[in-house]
Amino acid sequence: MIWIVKNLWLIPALPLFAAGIIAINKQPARKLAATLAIGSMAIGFLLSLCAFAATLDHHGDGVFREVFSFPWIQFGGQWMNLGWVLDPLTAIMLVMVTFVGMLIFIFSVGYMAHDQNFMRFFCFLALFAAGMLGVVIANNLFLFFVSWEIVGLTSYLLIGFWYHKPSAAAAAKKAFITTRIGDLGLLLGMVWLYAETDTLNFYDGGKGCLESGALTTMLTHATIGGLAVSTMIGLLIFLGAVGKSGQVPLHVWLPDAMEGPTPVSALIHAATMVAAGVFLVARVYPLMSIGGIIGAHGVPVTTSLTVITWVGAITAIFAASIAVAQNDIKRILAYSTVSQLGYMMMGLGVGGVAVGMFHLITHAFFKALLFLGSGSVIHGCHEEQDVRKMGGLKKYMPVTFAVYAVGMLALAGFPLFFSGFWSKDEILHSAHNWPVSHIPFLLGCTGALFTAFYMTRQVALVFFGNYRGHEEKSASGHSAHADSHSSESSHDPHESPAVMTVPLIILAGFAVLLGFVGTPAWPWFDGYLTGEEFSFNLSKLTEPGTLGLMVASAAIVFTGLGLGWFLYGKRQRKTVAEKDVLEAAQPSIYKLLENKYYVDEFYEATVIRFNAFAAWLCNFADQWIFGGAVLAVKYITVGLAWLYRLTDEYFVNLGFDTGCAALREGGGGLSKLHTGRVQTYLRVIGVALVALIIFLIWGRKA
Amino acid sequence: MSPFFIITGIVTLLGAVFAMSLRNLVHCALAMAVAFSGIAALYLQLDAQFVGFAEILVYVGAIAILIVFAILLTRSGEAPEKSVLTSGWLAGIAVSAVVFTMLGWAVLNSSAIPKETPPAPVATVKNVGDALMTKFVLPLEIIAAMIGAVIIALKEESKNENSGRKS
Amino acid sequence: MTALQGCLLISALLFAIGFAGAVTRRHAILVLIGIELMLNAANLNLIAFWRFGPHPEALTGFIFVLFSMAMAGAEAAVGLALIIAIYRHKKTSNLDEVKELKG
Amino acid sequence: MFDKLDQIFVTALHWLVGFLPDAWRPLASSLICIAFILSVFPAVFSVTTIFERKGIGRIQNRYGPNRVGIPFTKIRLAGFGQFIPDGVKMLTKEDIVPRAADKIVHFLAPVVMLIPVLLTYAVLPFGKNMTVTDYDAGLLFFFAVGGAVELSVFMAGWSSRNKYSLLGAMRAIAQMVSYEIPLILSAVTVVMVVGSLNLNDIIAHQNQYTFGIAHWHVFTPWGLVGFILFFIASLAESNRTPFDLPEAESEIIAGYFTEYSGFKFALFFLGEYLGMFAIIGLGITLFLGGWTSPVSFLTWIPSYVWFFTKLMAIVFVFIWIRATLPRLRMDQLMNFAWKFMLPLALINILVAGIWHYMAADWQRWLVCSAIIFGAYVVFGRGLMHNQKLGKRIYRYAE
Repeated sequence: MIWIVKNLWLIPALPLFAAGIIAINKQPARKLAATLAIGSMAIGFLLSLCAFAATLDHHGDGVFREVFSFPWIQFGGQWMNLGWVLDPLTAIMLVMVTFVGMLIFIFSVGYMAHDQNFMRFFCFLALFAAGMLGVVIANNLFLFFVSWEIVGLTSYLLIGFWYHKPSAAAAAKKAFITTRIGDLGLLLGMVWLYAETDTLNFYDGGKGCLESGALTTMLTHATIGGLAVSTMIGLLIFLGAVGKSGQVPLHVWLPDAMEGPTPVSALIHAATMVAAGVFLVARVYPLMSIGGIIGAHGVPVTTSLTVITWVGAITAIFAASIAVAQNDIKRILAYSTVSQLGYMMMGLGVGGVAVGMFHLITHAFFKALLFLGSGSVIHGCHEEQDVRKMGGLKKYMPVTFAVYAVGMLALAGFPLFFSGFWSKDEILHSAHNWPVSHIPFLLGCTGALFTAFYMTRQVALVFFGNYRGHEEKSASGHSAHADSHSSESSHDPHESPAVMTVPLIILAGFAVLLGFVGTPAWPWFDGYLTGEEFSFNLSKLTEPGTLGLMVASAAIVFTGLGLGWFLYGKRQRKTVAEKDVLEAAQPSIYKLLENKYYVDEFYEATVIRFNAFAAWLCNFADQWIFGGAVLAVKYITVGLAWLYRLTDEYFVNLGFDTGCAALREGGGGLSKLHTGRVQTYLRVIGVALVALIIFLIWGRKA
Repeated sequence: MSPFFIITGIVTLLGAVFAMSLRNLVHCALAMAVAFSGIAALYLQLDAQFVGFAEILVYVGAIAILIVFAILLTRSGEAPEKSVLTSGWLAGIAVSAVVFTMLGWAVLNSSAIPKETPPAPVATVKNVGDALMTKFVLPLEIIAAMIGAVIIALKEESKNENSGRKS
Repeated sequence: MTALQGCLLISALLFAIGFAGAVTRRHAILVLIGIELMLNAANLNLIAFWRFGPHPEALTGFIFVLFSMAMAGAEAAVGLALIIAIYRHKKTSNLDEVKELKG
Repeated sequence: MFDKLDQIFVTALHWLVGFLPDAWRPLASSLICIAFILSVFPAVFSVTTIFERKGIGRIQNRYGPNRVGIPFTKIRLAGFGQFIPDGVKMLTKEDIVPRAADKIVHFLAPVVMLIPVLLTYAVLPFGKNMTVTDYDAGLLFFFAVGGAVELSVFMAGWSSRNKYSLLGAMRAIAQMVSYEIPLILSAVTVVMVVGSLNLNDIIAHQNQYTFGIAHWHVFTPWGLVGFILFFIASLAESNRTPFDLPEAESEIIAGYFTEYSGFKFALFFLGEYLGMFAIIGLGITLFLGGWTSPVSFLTWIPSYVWFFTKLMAIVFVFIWIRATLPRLRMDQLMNFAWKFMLPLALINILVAGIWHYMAADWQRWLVCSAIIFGAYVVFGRGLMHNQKLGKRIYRYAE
């Protein structure tokens, strides 16, 4: 048990501790808050590097895995043990989250400089980091779920940071509720898992729920539909991932989440939080893949994995098509993130953990880079977000342009030099070899084409052509902090300060370098994660299968880039109100895409209306049926009471009184009989005797 | 219905009538004594020897004397004032008449009366004594207790009398 | 008219006479005599039924009369004592005047 | 030979009755017996009157009547003819009836006196199987009929409308009633031991001899006490000397028969004596063995002889007592009855009970006599302690 495993809990604890101090602090100490937050992330990053190093020099067979658990609460006879695990998957995520987080913290110091709620912002950011890191290291599904909820909470707080904007508040609520629906699935999965395996620890020395013993029992248990219990639990947990990573049915909250400040979008909705869903599927991959028939490339195929693949593929193509028709710079990137998440899910489904995770890591860097880039563009254009009002920023922001171009090429998947190409190629390669069906592969290719196209459209609209911001300066200006910003004399966009551009440059560097880690020639990343032996071998590149695929994907990328440059680069857009080229060509399809396939309206129509109706029904029932019952009881009791009084009054009392009076008269009458004269008594006795004799004789006769 | 039986019957009835109708109380008492001895004779004829003698001893011997004493003590030996009967005497006689007709009618035509006269039962003093001491010992003791109670009551009675006179 | 019926008739008549006397006569002692007569009529009845009844050897009627006589003796004694006491108190033994419980 | 002598009267009776047809036999025999009683006992009565007057005379140191003899002859039969002139005198005296008297009751009184007394003789056994009617409850019959005498005394006293006679009658009744109880109770002791009310059974019980002496009841402790009580009670019943207050000449003239004279007086006189003879007869049968002889070797003497000798012996004692004992006051008389006689009689019953159940040996005698002696001393002391009997002092008229 190396020291780092024992102290792994320090990594999430430090930001949590920082968030605590910032929250308690009354006066706005901006410098203290910033240093605390960034400091905690830096130390966390160092510790993550140590953990990464520990996993690296492991030279046993199989995957390095160290577990540390401690008894937390006792219910019934059993003790619930919480704890954390250190294995390559955790190490990589730790390094990625802490490094990207640190850079984004540094960037946001500059970005939020003018905001009064600086303290609150950094407190939430630190809290978010703690939650995310907790998710990464958790060895217990319960601890995982707790941190997962903290992450959900902080995303709600950060999206709704500028809560005085109604749209921000609504977006925050929307995000929170949709993720919550997903979390419900996760919760049910967790409970069922606990019911099945009596433990929520992933790896617990053989007894954990992801280890072979528990997995086989779950496999054997069959549920109603004939599906194995493990698949059902897998799908329920995947539902949580769908909610958090914004897959097709529950993706509606991600684009609206752009209401929050750009570093938030960058950190949460690009790099980390949305990746948590993918990380969750990767973490419980053994559960998903158990019992599957091993495909051609040693990748198991099970029902849950096929479901994941299909959902991933559909989300990819769906989000990519919408991104093409968006005009808000951040919304384009948001849809691009949804599409890339779909790719990751498909990668996990077809290629296994390594493929999915490699794309996740590379995407985290270049998507963070793009978001921060858009952040500095917005910052430069005085909070302007609509691409139609920008243009020609190449001249004003040369550094941002350069960095942004690198990010765009990585995302589009420019061959050989950029990481995006290698990770996407891995996914397409696995999808191609997927035995179940070829459609996901085709969807993946078209998705890649769309990605290249909308990225070039965006870069062209933003950085090339002439600046269209002057025309409607007076009209727009809806952003709240615009007044403090107007102090800039010339209304031209300006370059962002160094504190913002330095992290951009670093990120750009990584966006390029990371690709080489997972090339087919030197699959270090794959070996690291799965523990298999690998060697540097250039000839792998030229193998017929991989080479053909690489050439095909490169061709796709070039066509997408050319198409985009042809439509938007050569004929620059002149005015803001000018109709978009595609809109002119195909207005109906463009309208459909622009309105996001009317999914929101659809939900509005069904779920919201149903909810409203249910509410109305409950109200009606409460008021009339139950209320009515109470009223009825009231009237019945009142009636009964009245009845009792009546009977008591007239029957009981009256009857009793008349009875007493009759008795008294009777008594009086009888008393007259007692004259006191003995002879009268004797006479009466005589008469009685006669009567008796008659009775006896007459009786005898009868 | 032997002649002797009829004679004694008539004697007792006459005695009873005179006991009830004579004006002078002492005569009534004596008539009563005659009636009682007549009844004793009837008992003897019904072969109830012991009861007959007991009747004479108790009624003629003791109660007659007692009643005579009472008459003397209440100074009503002499002929009383004008009317001897109480106010509602007519009703009384009517009721007694009705009672007699009822009893008579019942006796005469009731079916339960056995026709033949069974043999004379042997009621010697020995088996009367045995019966008293075995079957009827409880009533015997109760009667003895009763008489004791009466004596105790009378004793107080006499005390009152003394006090009566003194006050 | 069997002997039994004869006896019963005599006792009935005795009873009636006793009752008439007890009810009509004014003097208290005479009422007592009437009652004694009625008692004797009853005894006569008892002995008659004992003599002519089904089980004379059981001696029930016989002994019943003995007890009744003992009772009659006690009763006469108490009755006369009462009458004497009333006479001492009220100076009259005329039943019509002895009506109130007062005094 | 002696048996024939003994049964002479019985055989005579049967002989006489033999002449009549069966239907009439019982009636005839009873009539003959009645005749026998009516003749014998008045005779005995007349003789006793003379014995009495001569006896008392002798005791008072004077001759009794000795003048009456056979008329026109000098033989003066030593006074034994006196009863004839007395009788004639009684019959010829004028019968005075007071005006205020209640005629009927006055007339009926002596009759009602005689009837019960004569009836009592029906039950007495004069000799061996010489009882007129042998009732199973003979003793009860005797007391029942004896009880009726008081009624006549009352009639006599009340009917003569005379304060003295009424007072005398009341006293007589009180005395007779209070002494009747010890009388009956002492008789009860005999009944308890013998176990039967029939007088012949009682005599049969006494008719055994041990060492020549008869088993008379008087020779047993309870028997002795019983006889003495019986004797005293009978004295009182027949209003004889110590208890003759009712007709005490010096007190209230002749008691309840003051207003009687002539033949009614004679009847009263006869009734009194016959009552006495009946009571003595009963005493003899109960305690002195009736007609049995005291000693075994004298049984040849006829049974009736024994009966009458005992009778005359006790009559003589009565006369003796009349001559010697002074008269008792009314309260002394009543106290003696209720405070001494009655308790002693009850104790005697208890002793008879013990006697009956203890084994026949000397312990029985010792226990019974001890109890009786103790009772006598206690009751005696009870009576004595309030009489402050001092030494006799003689007071002569100065």
